[in-house]
Amino acid sequence: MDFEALFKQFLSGDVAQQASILRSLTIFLPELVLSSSIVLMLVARLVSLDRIIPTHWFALLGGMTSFVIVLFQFWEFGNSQTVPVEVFTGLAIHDEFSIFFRGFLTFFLVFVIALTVLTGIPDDEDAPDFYSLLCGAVVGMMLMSSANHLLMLFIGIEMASVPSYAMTGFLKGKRRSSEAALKFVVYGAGAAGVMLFGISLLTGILGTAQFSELAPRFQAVFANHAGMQDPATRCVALALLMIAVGFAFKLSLVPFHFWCPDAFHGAPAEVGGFLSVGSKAAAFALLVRLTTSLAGDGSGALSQLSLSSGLGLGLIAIITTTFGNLAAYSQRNIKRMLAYSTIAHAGYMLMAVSALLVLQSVQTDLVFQGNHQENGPRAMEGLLYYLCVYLFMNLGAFAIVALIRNQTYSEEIDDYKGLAQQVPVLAICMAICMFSLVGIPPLGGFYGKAFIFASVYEATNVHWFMWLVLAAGGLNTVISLFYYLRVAKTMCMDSRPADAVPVTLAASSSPAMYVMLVSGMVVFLGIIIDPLSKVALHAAHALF
Amino acid sequence: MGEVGLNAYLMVGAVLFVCGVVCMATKRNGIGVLMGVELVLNGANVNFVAFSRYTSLGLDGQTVALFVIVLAAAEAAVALAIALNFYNNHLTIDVDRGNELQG
Amino acid sequence: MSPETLLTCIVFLPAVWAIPLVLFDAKAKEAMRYWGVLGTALTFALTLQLLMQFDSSKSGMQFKFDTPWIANWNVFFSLGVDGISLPLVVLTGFVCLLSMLASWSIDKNVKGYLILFLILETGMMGVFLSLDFFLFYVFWEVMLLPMYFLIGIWGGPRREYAAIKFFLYTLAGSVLMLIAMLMFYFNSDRSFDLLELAKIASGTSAGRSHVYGMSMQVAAFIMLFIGFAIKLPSFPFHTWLPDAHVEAPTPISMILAGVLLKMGGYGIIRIAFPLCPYGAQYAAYFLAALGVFSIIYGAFAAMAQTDFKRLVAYSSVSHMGYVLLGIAVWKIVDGKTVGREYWEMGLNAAMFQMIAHGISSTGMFFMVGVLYDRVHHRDINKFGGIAQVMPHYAALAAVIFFAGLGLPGLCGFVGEVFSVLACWNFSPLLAIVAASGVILTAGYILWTMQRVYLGPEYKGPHPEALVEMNSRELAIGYTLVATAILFGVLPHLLFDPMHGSIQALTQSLASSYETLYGAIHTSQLP
Amino acid sequence: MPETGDILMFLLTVAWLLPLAGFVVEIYWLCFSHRLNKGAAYCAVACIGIGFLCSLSALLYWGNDTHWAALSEPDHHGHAASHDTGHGDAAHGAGGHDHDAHAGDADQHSHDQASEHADAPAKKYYSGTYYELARFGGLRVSLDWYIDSLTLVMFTMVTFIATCIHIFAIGYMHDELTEEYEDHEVHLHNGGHFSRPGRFHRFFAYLSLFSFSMLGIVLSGNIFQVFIFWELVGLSSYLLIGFYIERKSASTAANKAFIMNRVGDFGFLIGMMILWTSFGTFQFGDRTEGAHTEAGLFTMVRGHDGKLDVSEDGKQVYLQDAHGHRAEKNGQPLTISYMLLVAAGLGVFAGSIGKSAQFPLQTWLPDAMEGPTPVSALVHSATMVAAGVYLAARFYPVFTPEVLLGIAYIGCITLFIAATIALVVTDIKRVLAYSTISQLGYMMLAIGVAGWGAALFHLVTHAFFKSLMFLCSGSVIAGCHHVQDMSRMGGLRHKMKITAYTMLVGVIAIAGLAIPGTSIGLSGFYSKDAIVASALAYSELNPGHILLFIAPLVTAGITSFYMFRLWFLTFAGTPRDAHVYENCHENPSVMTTPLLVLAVLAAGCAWGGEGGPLYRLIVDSETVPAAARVASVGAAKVILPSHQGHESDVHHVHSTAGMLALVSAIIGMTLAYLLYVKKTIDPNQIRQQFSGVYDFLVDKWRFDSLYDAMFVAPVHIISAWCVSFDKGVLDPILHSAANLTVLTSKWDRAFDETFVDGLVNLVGTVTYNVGNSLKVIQTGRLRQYVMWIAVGVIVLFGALFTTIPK
Repeated sequence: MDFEALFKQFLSGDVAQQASILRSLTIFLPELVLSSSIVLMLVARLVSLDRIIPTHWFALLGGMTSFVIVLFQFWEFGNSQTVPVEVFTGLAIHDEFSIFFRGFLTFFLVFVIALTVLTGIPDDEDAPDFYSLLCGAVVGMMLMSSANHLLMLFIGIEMASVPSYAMTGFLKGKRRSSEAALKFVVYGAGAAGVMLFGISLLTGILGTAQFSELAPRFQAVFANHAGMQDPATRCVALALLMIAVGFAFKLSLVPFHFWCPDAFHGAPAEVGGFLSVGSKAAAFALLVRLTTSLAGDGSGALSQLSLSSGLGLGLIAIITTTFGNLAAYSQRNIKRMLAYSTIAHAGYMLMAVSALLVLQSVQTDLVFQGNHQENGPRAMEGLLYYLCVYLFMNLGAFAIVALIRNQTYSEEIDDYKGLAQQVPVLAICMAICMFSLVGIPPLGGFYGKAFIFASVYEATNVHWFMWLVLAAGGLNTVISLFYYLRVAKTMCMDSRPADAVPVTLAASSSPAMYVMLVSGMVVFLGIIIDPLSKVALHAAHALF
Repeated sequence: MGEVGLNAYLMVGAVLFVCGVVCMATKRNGIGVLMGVELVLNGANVNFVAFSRYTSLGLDGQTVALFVIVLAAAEAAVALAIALNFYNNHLTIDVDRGNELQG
Repeated sequence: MSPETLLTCIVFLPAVWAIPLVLFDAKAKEAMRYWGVLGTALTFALTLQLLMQFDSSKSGMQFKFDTPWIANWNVFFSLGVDGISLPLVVLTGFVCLLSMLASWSIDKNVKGYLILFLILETGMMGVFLSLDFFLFYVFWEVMLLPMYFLIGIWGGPRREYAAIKFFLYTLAGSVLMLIAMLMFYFNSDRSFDLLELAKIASGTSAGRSHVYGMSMQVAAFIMLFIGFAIKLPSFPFHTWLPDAHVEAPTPISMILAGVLLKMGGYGIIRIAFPLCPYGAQYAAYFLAALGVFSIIYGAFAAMAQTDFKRLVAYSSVSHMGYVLLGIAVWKIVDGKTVGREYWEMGLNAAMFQMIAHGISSTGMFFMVGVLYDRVHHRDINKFGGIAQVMPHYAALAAVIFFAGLGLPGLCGFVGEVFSVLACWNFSPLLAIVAASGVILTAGYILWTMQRVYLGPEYKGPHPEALVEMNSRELAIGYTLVATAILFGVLPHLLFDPMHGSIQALTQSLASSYETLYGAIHTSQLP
Repeated sequence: MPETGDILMFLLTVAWLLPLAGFVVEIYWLCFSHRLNKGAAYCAVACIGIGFLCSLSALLYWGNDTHWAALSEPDHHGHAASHDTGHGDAAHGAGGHDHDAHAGDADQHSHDQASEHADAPAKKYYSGTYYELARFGGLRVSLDWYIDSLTLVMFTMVTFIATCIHIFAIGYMHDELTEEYEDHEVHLHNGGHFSRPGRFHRFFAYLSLFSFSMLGIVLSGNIFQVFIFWELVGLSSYLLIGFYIERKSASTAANKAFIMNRVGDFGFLIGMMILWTSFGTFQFGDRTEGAHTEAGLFTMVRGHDGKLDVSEDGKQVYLQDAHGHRAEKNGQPLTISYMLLVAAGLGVFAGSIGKSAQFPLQTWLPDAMEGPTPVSALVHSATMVAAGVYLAARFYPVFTPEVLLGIAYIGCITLFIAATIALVVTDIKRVLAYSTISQLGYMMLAIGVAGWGAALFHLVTHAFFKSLMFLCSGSVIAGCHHVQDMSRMGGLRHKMKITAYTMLVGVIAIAGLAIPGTSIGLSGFYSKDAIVASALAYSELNPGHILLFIAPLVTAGITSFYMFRLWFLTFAGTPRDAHVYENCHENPSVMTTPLLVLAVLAAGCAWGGEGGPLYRLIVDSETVPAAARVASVGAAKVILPSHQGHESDVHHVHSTAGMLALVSAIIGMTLAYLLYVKKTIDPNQIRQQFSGVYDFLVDKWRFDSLYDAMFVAPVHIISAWCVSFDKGVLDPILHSAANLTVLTSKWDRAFDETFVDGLVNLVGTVTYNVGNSLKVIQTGRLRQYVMWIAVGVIVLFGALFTTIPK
């Protein structure tokens, strides 16, 4: 094939509803911007430009630019009749859903960078490394959120994970930090390996790695013979399971959560905040995409598949939530506690996915659809809303932890006694975040939870098991009250011990502003729900 | 002696995979653990290549394999760096010595 | 002021009023207190204006105000008031004003206290005014946080225990409520509108022909009832109340007893009954029995207390039992409602009892608080002879306690006697047991008064601190006494606005039960 | 010219509300002027005095308006009444029709009266509504007024006695006019006596409050309203008994009184429920609203002819509408089950039991003597306790013969028990208290044996002489500086003549003495005579119930015995306690004048006996004409004797009964004379001989200890249970629930020591411990983590393999 042919293909793709390489690159612009900002940062240090311009400006600039571009793409989708297209010959897909997540991630990136700047991690020497790792990880997550191919899936996960390993161990001098990093990397690598093996089996049996192809192929393979006696079925089941392990690792679902508490404990709070939100969001995006495309139109064997996988996820969700809440209760170190709460919340969100799958399994049942319209998108909307609120409340909590750590050099909950008397701002914002994590109106956390429970309730019409899921959700909400309240109580009701290190933070100082902004967003999302939920629903529609 | 079939390759891949996992779970030496990781990944690679040869998967498989090799390298690099850092702090690479974080 | 904005103002004025408090200097305590008083006073004034503009001849909702809130889930921000919610709204404004006036004893972190207080008021107003189930739920929970902190920070020695107990009970209840809410939402073409849901339940909705299934109604009713019974509080769910009351500071106890407990009764009348008539009827006897049991049980428990505040708390359990009793006296004989007028009387009595209890128990807690502020203990056996040193106070306290005792001419009487009178039609046995409550109530209240107020001299600690009430306290005391007498002598002032709405409620419930009953017997329902 | 009813209503309402106004003024007297002048007293006296004038003028107006038809010969009147009420027509119409010599002069005049009133027939009673309390659909609760001759008589009596007692109290409470009132009965823990500012104004405020509530009962036009004021008199009696709040005994007695009344009210409430549910109204009289007339309770039960309309099987009673026909509701005739009607009657009567201290609730009244003596005179002898009787009489139409039988026996038991106890009591006030109970028993008995008129007759006379005697005792107590024990008195007649002889009048009156042969005696004689007579008539018709005649007869003797014993011990003989005798003195005129006035009335109020004006006035308002015998249809087969006309049952036996009663009274008196004056028999001997009986009586038949054991103790035990139930059962239930979940979950270690209190701690502990034990999994060992991956995969695969349907 000669050059013209290649060039022509570059300009205008040769396959239907696949974007040409050029178009793909334009669509890929946010990621490109981030990557180029990474390069810029490294070069800047090479020419020691970072002595003049602090490195984080580059990172901030890159993050903001890419966010703006994503916004523009979203707007483009909004009013012109742009249709979802597969980019890079079907490796990735470009639709509202991916845009939503890419926007989410870049937005989040900006906030994290701002936080790191405020808390002074890292120092100027390491700043370029740190921010390039950060941006790289975000790029990986964006790939995850728009992956359309099992290879892309793997690359995305790896790209997201590898920098996180490094960031976890970023405090080089600290024993704990390095230990955490080691555990994280080994565990992560192991999980990745298992996942990859699963992918290899799946692709092998179905003969494709394209998401859009999976469902039909599955139909084709299992149209005639289903059931577990069939080796192929068993093999596919195993493969899916192994892939699930990869996701479970990313989402820190029980029993693949072990890395999470240790990594969060060892890593700086900022990194913890980043991991707990970013990688989780991306992983959920990917999970949803994969499962929905596996469920396909939910006819025949697919319905069977999505129902059973949905129930399986439901079971795991129950275990994860309960485990996370129970384990969190007895923690002394707040980062560890937040790690377990992260696990628990992953469980809540997983409930949404399981509800989605269970509902998808009956989408051909028209009678059911008759009186339960568009329940799939609803479930997704719940998930997305939850993620958005979760961004703010968790980031807020971690930010406050980091700020207090900077002054007291302690992350033990007991050292937070009576902070309300010294820094009411932090205490109040922490209380807001905590109660939002419990899920108490009028704080944003409640609505995400309520929406998810709503779709779980609807799923109970399909399978009784979902009642258990619902009950577990409710029960855990009550249980989780204890340890979240404990933090609020320690900060607001106990009195500050005389010998405790005094903490000072002017309400007008920029860190205080930051914290107030974040927790203010939590309240805001608890009062003005409409816009975000509309956007979320819109994005969710792209999947169906 | 007939032609070697797909299953043989898959068997090799599976064996590699299991070896890798066992190695990860048993080795106390950090480097050894990382090698286990490599084994697991390569087990998967064998599968990919085999499938691309025998099934309708086609070239995709081999492409994936190539990508995986690269990723494995990158991962190994980071992992080794972290292991080195671990050594600096603990003066050993015995992974069991890192048990401060627990509970 | 235009009707719609009026309600919105009533709901949000206190919260908005709290914002400027942030700017106050932490030392300007007096200023902040007056600011708070001003805010509650304005709110009370607004509620009074609502009372003025309210047309008690209409039975339906008035001042309705709708605007979409969460369009996707078609949740509306819809407020409205009818004869059932109006008295409670006014009561809320009234009690909040009084307890704000009683808040001078609070000295620790006044700013935070006032802010939480005002947010709490917004929450309570919202609960009574919202016509959208989701909105109702949100407001219901909004009260939770301020209350938690108000008890937990400004409370007594075991405040944290009490606070978390309160929090836990309420949260557990509201999780159940949430599930019930979802049930109705998904069984009603995605609607949270309470009126619409009630229409569907009564089968008179334009959209749908069939009503909710029986099993669903029973399940939903049980969940809702537990959620509300915890707030009420009714017998097995009452153990949070004594702790919360004992530990909470005086003004907060006043609000707890005066308003928060009413939400339980209000929820049952406004939501549990209209939305699941079948479930309600199914459980009616149980409810009434529970109410009667609470009456007796609370009275007995009160008699054995030595902590003054705990005693009053248990008396609340006993008094709210009449509310439950009055609500539940719905007699059905093969599908037809028998003696609807008596049930109507019961509901009226229940509402009246809620208001009356709002006045009397607020007063009782205030009176206990006055003593506590002076001598800093609440051990009844250490008191005595208070009437000798503080005659004026003792006289006011006596009136309030007699109001609690249910003495004619004071507000306590009408609610209790009417609910008991209405009960005979429903079940003579229960009526007799409930009537025996009058003896017990007299017993423990008189005994308490003898031990606390009568006798030659006060032997407890800090006798020097026993000085007559100051003018602010006198103002509160006299206001309470005046209202107690007013409603005791002219109960129709209260019955007139309620009457229409309650009549409509009973009629629609009766008819809806008949339709459902018919449907069951022609077996159109699961 | 306004309606007669309205004028009466206006006058009585003024009389009723004035004391309330007085109360408000007096209670705040201390705010306006200083506490040490008698302003409060004058205010109170003024209020009640004006009240008396109003009610008297009301009575006169009414009489004038009806040409005193009530005073005419009863048989004509009775005939007229029955005939008139047949058409719901007027009493004074009867006055117009009768051609009797008595009203001869008024004849002409009355004719045109009748003709001019023919078109607008006035009723036997006037009633109306003040305002509605509440209205539920057809049901309405309101404050009404109901005025007939009984109301008027009661009003006049109450206000008059109250006025006297108020005036007396000015003197009696004089020593309260001080800033430093030394109370010698209260000892402080530092040994000294208790001293407090005086409470003059407060006493009169309470008295006014009481007068208001009492008049409220008399005036009220429906049973619910009666209940309201019923409670209010309870309150004011509570306040007055506990007037010396610093005395433990006083406050305890007050509580006892209130709670025991509440026990009665419990029954009252049940009765009201039944009436309310089955009649749908509380009204006594019919109420005309525009066109249609709504029947009141009395009409519903008795119709216009005063007969119960009982169904054939005797199970149901048909209700009547305002026009005297069977009431119907959408075709169905309205009925009430006969048993239910009986229950309602008994319930309402239970209220009377509590209020007028009948067996078994009599024990509170003697303790109530803790209050100042004027209170005992007004509240606990003359008026409030009589309210029970008044209610029973007022509600007579609703009582079936069975209920009446019950009332009779309650009264019978009470009068005997109380009299016997009075034999041994030495506290002068308590003797009177027991005699009060006993006399109330007489009234109840009378009502029970259908002696409706007799009962109320006795009520009024008793009010006079009993209040007289109480005031006398009060004056004795005041004179002897608060000595109440008769065993320390004696010979006081030399020192305080007026008191002594006025007291004697009262004693003779209550003893029912008369000049033998002639039927001329003091008021008590006539009224007791009437009661005994109707009792005899009753027991003649129902030989089974002969006891109902024996008991009052014997008790008549006992009564005169202990009353004379009281008088002899106090006034006659020689002083037993020199100290007391020396210091005692006659009281100022402000206290003695009321005694004289009351003495006159106690002597003469019943002049003419059953032919006299008082009896006629009362009987005029009898709602159930007892012209003929009434045989019961219910369970108890009793026949109620007829009362009116010369051939009535009562009339036959009247003379015999009177004779017997007189004889026993005289016997009693002579006995007392022999024991306490002549000392021919030594009381102490008897005391020793019958020591068992004596102790029994001194212990008041052991009622108090019995009730303590039966009610008070159990209540406290139960309440202790309730609390421990909260602490010990309710929370543990939640504990164990959580406990169970814990055990099922594998991590059951170190739980038990942490059960502290309450669900929260427990669930807290549980979660905490579970969490702790979860920590074990998080070993921190990397290789185990990795191991978990493999294990996880295998386990999950196993799970999948087993669960996926084949």
